[in-house]
Amino acid sequence: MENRTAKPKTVSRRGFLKMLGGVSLTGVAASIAGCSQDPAGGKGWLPQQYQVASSWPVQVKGRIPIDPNNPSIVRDDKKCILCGQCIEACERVQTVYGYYETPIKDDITCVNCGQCTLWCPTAAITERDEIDKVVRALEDKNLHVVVQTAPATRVALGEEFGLPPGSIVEGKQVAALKKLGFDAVFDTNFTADLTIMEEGTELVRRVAGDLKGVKPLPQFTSCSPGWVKFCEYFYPDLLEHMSSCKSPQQMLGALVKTYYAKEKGIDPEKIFSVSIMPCTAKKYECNRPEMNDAGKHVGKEKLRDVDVVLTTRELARLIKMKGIDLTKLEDAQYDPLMGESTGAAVIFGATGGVMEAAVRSAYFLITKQNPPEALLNLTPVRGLQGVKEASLEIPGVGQVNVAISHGLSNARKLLDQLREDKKQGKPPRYHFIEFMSCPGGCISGGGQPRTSLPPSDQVRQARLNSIYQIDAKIYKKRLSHENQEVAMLYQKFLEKPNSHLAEELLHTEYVDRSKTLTAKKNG
Amino acid sequence: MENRTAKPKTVSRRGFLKMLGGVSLTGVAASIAGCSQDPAGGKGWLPQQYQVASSWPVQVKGRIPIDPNNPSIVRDDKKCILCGQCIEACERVQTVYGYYETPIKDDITCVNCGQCTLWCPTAAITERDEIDKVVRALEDKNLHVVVQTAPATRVALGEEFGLPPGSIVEGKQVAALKKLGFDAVFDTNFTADLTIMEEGTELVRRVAGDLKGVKPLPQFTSCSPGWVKFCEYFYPDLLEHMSSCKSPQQMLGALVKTYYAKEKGIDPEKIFSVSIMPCTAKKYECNRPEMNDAGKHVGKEKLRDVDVVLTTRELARLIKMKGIDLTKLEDAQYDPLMGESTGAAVIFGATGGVMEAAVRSAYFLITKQNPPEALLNLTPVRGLQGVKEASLEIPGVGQVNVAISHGLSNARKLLDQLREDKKQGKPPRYHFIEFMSCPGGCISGGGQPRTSLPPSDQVRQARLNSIYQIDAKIYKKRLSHENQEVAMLYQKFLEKPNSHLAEELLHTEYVDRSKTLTAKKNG
Amino acid sequence: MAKGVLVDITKCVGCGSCTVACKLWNDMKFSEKEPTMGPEAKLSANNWTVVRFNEVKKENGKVWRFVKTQCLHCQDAACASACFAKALQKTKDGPVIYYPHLCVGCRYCMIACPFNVPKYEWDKTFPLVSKCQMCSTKVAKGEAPACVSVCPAGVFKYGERDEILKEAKATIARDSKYVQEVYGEKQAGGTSWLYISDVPFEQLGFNTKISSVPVSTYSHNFLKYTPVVAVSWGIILTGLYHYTKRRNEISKDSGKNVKL
Amino acid sequence: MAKGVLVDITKCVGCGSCTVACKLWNDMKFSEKEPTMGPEAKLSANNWTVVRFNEVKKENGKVWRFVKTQCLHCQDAACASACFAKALQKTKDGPVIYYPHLCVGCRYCMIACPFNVPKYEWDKTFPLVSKCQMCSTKVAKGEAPACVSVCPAGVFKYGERDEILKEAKATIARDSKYVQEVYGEKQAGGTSWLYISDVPFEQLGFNTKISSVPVSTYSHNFLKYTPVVAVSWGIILTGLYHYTKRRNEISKDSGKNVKL
Repeated sequence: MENRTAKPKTVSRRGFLKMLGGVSLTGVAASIAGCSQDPAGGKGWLPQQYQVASSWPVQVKGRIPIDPNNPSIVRDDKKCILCGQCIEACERVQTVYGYYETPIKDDITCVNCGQCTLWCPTAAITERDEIDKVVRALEDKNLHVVVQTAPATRVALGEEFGLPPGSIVEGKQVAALKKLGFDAVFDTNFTADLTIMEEGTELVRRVAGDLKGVKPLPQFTSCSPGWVKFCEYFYPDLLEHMSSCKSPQQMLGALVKTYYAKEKGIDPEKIFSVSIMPCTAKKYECNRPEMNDAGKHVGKEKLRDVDVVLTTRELARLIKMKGIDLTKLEDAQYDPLMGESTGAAVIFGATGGVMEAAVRSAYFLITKQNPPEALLNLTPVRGLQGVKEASLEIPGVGQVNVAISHGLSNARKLLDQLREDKKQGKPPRYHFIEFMSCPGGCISGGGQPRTSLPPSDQVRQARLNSIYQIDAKIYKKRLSHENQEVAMLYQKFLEKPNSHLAEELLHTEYVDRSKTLTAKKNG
Repeated sequence: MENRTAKPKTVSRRGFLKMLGGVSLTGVAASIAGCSQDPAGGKGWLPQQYQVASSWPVQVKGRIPIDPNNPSIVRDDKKCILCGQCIEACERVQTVYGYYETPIKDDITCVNCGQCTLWCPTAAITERDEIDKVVRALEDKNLHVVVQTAPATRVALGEEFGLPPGSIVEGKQVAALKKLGFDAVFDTNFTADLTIMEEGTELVRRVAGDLKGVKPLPQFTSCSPGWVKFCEYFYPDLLEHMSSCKSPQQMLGALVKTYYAKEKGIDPEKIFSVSIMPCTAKKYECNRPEMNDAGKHVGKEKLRDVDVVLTTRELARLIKMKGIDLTKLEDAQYDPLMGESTGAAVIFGATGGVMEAAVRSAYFLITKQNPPEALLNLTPVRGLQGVKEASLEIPGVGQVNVAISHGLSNARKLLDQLREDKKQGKPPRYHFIEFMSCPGGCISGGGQPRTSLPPSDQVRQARLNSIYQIDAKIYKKRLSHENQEVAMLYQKFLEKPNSHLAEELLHTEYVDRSKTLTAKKNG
Repeated sequence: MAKGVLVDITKCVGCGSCTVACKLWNDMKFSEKEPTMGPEAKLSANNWTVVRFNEVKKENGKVWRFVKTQCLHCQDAACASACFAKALQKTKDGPVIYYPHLCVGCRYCMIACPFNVPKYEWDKTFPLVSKCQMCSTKVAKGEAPACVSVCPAGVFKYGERDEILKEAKATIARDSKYVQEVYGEKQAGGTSWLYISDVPFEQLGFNTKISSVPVSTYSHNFLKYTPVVAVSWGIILTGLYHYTKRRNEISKDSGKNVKL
Repeated sequence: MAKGVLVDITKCVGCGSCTVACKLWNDMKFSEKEPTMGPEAKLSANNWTVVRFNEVKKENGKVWRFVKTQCLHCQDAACASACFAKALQKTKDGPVIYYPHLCVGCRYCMIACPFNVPKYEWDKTFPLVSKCQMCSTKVAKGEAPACVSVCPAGVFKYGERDEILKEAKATIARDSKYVQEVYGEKQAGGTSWLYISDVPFEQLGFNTKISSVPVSTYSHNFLKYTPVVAVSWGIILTGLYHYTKRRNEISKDSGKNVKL
């Protein structure tokens, strides 16, 4: 560092103070200031990529913006080392950051998927921690605290306790939740089966042309809230394709404070509804203003269908806080009424799983017969390829074409194609498309354990294998329409799929969010 | 923090000093110590994964050991944030860390591949910077400074200057090197073609049974020094399969101080030989004690065949330091004598490329005819699948089986299989196996630009595409045996492939390194 | 020649990378009491740069704008002129830099600065003045300031101030969305940091009342009285050092970390 | 109950993760002058833990062994006994912790410690004593010390000292490669940190001459003279503060950062 101005007349602090006779303090002051003649600052470090002549570009840099009010994720600035990995996740994997123009409007675009929390090497970015809310609810004796667990957490939670990737801990997870004091432990699988009934019926109606003009083909799955928000932001013109079905979490939430409350005679206002999800976007989803259908149904609009969502990681921390060793627990069972599930439900946790489950039951809904063995192991829709397709013969309907994408960069491929096809007036290529926000599906959701950093296909595959193992080997049933508790729900409460009450509690609408950003033109 | 011992009689520093009458200093001292009653320490942070009750395991943690004398990589402790990504790279991708037993012996096991430098989010781990040595050599007027560039740097260097991944900057790289003052710029492609002649001839001899007992089938490629060291550490029993050919870098090094020196009439001691490599292991390779064959040949054993290796990243820094904008340079040509190259040589930079190049010329060596078009685009050996195989019909030989692996975790699959086959006395499955240390091959070597963090298949694929584009569209020739400068080298200097002089300068031997570690038993 | 940085406010997405880079490079801590981002973000002895959040009315709705703030590094720096100890010096490169070993703690610079940039380390036992150095050691090596180099959104242009200013003018001339002014071109005689914006600067918290006459012109006049004034100040500062400090401590509502 | 850590020297690969964790968690800087790893690694006021490299003869060759060093947290801590100001206190949890606000700077602890662990902050204006706290705030929350939690090689076992000691004994009994001694079981009356090794401890720089009688037994005797001695020391320390400091500064050969 050169100082190019004229050499200053050196009046040092020490000299100055000495001059004033403040001798006793002088020594101290001088030694504080030090005798270094360096200018202030520049004593720290930056990652190497930034330390080159500035006229040159830096390849991997900066970090994503995060709204301080983001319901899903938060960042601790002191842990941020500006490595740029969040940008890799957000821009390259999810195609969110960098896909809108500046100046921004009044929103920090975020689909809440939380993949950045899996990529951040210091975990500066984490889920918004809401363990306290759950602890307080559990301690409140006036509350009846209900919990549901997503399909994918049962093949990942164990990793937080030292078990190998993909270890199946379904029964231990239930046991831990009961030990934590939850009054009822339900399985989101139950509403995954219910989703198949609702969404399958909707699909059959779209295919049959019942919903012509309003709900065209292909039908999009709607259970991944990150994907839904992505579509609302970037492809609002295609929202008519989105299934009106709520996600399984929100279906269960709506049923807990209606059906369950009614069956058990509990005041819905006294119910606190928690869900354990592999997903940070679920924290955002449960806060969507319209997600209070149970409340509306019972005339208390302030009630939320789901009160708090904890990620798998938060559940692990809660269990650890309470000193419970998950690995040593005896397996326990989900509670009845909404605890039964089938293999078709558990595969919701895997990319392609919703598709596969839907095909099984759609076959039944159309043909009134159970699908053949080949449809129970629909290998073309499995695995980690970014975009997958399959073509199925269903008697009476003919060829049904389906596609699957996971990771939002892959979603764009199918969406851009559909947009282009529609512009050119071409008939739809697919009848049904499954979209999942996270690469690998929910098993590698933004709320899952950080078992490799950043997430690796090795770990994803181990969890996928366990999901398919539960479907094929562990559960007794593999077809959603055979779920007896779902049948009972229709019998006792909802009547039939897509009934008026089902539409009220289990279906939803979407928001055009394109006004909050200026999407970049593709290409 | 509880203090469970008996409450101490509080004699504060301030009180104590006051008691002594040192009042004037008391205030100062007290305010330095602060009035906080916390114990010392614990004011910092750790990545979140470490901040849980300790009885529970942490999934992603710690860091790899690095010998302070490691010739390839160094680490700056102040930038380390213990994220564990180096372990992901070293243990999961490369299967080095964690694959040996403790207690260790007298070596920090490292294959010098430098993948950790691509995974370290703060670049705390980097290549050992040797730019200074090159700058000093360039400034020394007594030295004739020669440089060679590896096949893969030409499709990556541009990224450091803001060009998109895979941009082809062959001519600009040469221009930059000339501008930096190198006296001759050679192409490692030239010795890649030469390698094909030497290694192809060796393969034909192994297949023909000329080397029976000594050099069995399959033959392993030997141009990736990380792979070679890996085999020396973990599979020394299979070293007889390793081709005796030096890597193209070391062949060129040996020729610069013999053939080139002789042709140009330059004292080999006055030549300073630099190479620009996508690889940190090349820094280690040029320091292997036996890599002084030119020196031995001319009677000066202290001469190194290659004096300094710079990675692509170091070259970029050097160019930036000198204020040269690579993107604005006019393309320049490699210097004659060792500047010609073919498409077969440039694909050395891609996984499967050495194999493909060898097949092209082996076909010629065996049949005396050039291979058919299908063999020039050997798609089964291309792409990013971890282990690839192909089976080729070569007239006169019959079926030739080849396999390719990249990323050392994939190498283990082929090596364990071969070991098992040999134990059971089975005939070899393959004739020829290409092993590359780094996933994707040299285009994603440990010395390449950190264009995504950690390295992504997207960037790897972009570079691969450019490599194959150079082969198919840019270079005039696609067959190593058509390289005229290689032919001239044999004519003027080496006589013929595998000649006595060729063996002396271009071939090498390997070291059993299994004594420096206790390899973990597989499984 | 003097370097400059152009800040294009329309491009900022509010990620705050620049604030983190500043902390990392200058080895300073984050403090929850002094946010570096958001509506409450303020420069302080410990925050050399902050990104202030603004919600402003625009056309038929509201928009969010983020304003990175730091020392503007005036071309003719009032702080440097006011500093008789030469602890603050304007360099040819552009940065106005601070030498702690020369500072006598008189705080004239704080009075002189029209942008209210230099801060006093009130919470230290022996406080000094503190402000952005524009990463002078990096600039001297041909590197951009830390904050500039890390921006993923392309907010900054770094280069010769003359060229940067030309570019700024060309940009606002080309695109009518911009306010037709380059903030910093003339303010206080011109600053090294320049801003362009699509929202009027006064709505974003910029001081738009600053004259284009370099403040140092005034301060030079004023400084002829320096020797006398300085000595008086010096005595006060030295003699009553702990009392002023204590008063300041007590006047803060943070009871927790009261020293002395 | 009192926690302990078992260090199995045979498992250490010398990565130094533990040294980095200590710096991160305790917010301390790396200094090139004071390496935390290698043959020259030494505890200092700024290095609460280091990993010392040793090349030792074994069987027919040489082997490398790495020894993590830090305060051993004696069960009956001489430093705590020697400290009349109670600035050092042995907790029930195991850690011997240091309260800066209680310390008078007498440095008796440094004299008392048989392992030469507490260090004086010679390079600070107002030096304090400095040593490993065994991450007492983490331990209190049920977490392991930072260094322990980050080890990728499984060198450490953290838990109740009693159980850890039992385990150590079982391990060395089971595997003849180990030296048949648990270092720290009895030394100085027993320490919270315990070591097992396949190389004799004296070859790895351990002080093997330490008696098994707690040093505090001596220091308690000695401490009955404390009041008088302390006052004298206090006067010397306070009055001659800057002179001793200066002497120490000058006695170092680092001319560069001489203060005062």
